[in-house]
Amino acid sequence: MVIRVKLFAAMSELAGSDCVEIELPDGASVAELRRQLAGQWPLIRSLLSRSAIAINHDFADHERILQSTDEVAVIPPVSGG
Amino acid sequence: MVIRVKLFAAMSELAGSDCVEIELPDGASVAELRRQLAGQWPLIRSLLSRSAIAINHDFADHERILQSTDEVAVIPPVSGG
Amino acid sequence: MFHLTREAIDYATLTEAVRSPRCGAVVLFLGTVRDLTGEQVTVFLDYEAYAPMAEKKLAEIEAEVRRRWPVGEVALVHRLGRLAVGEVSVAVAVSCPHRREAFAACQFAIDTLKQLVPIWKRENAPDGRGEWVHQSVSADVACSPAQEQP
Amino acid sequence: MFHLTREAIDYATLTEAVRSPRCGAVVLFLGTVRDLTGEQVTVFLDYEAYAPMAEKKLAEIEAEVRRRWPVGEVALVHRLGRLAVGEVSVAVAVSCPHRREAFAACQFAIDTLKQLVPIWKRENAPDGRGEWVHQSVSADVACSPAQEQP
Repeated sequence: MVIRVKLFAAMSELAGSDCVEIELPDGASVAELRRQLAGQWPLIRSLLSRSAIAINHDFADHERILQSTDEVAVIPPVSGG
Repeated sequence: MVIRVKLFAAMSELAGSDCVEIELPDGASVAELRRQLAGQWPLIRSLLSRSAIAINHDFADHERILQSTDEVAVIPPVSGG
Repeated sequence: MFHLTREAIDYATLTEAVRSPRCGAVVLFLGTVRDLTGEQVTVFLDYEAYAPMAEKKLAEIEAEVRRRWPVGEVALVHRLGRLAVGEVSVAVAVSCPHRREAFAACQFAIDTLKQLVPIWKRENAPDGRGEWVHQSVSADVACSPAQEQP
Repeated sequence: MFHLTREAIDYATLTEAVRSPRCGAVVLFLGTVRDLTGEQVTVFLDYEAYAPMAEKKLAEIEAEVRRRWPVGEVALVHRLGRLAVGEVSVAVAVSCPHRREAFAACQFAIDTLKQLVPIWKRENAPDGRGEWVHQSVSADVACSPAQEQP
């Protein structure tokens, strides 16, 4: 399945885009998504390691299995307020 | 010496005036002032026992010696805010 | 800055007055006249002050707040006279570089104001009865816990 | 109530909106753009949000505040886009029957907002350089303690 991943702030600057697409096997987890992102976009590795993954507007843990219809985003450390 | 004592809120209602005058010997303390006030205005006794005495706009302890030029007030429990 | 006033408290102007480019945090506290104190219905309040002493105590509170926290500006205003339900009786505004300081300084200022400043309120009930509020700090005198806070 | 906005935050209207005759205490927190973060001079900030998730998290914070404290009303507003030094980036207003609850609820709301809500700021220096702020929560990544609070 192809997952579109939204990127924000420095993450989007490092990747050169506010959205990337990534090919993942069916039943892939968030941990697998992280490995693929880090492999294909080496520049985002460091910040990715400090970032959370959100699925459908909630924080998701490493074991969460992705669905092709999920809205997926990388959430670097927030700095609102 | 004659000391004028300012009264506020329920203390002033109980005494029927916002100010009373009291005759005290020279060198009298705040404790002596309290005894004289309670003796001459029995209605204020209960609230007086829960009130502070202020001299020249500061809280004064029982041992403080009064001067004839002092501005003296009874400060019942405050309820501002 | 601090003052006693018989006019409505303009807390927006007060808040603007404490803002500063050096201060990333502003905390404003408003005390307002409640319609209920415990079971007792209030229709209006009268506030009375021993004004020169109240102003001296407000000045001391301002000085202590500035001594304890890196305050940009602090403003304390208390209303006097007759207030309807919903009106603002007291406003405290504080600016600090960071928010924890601003919250702590504002809370200290209103807590200390309510302990030390010689101002009294009279609660007036719908039947026309009014009563000055002089709750005791000691447990052996009857007092409603509901009256402990504004 | 909560919202994200690209307009200046009208905190006076927000404060009026949370006032209530049942609530004797209102606490308002304002976060404003500081001119200095540590040694670094800021001339303006850009705020970006992952808007649908930010709104979901704001709704969750509002619900949690109402669950924990006897809140009359709570309002959370965050500004987005470009802000000059001194402008208000975030406002949280809370009304409660008593002041301790109002302070605690307001502080919890802004603390939680700053931890959970996906909003980011970019600090823009006088030389034109800009940098997104992504400080780490762990001690092993360099971060200025001065950046920890608003």
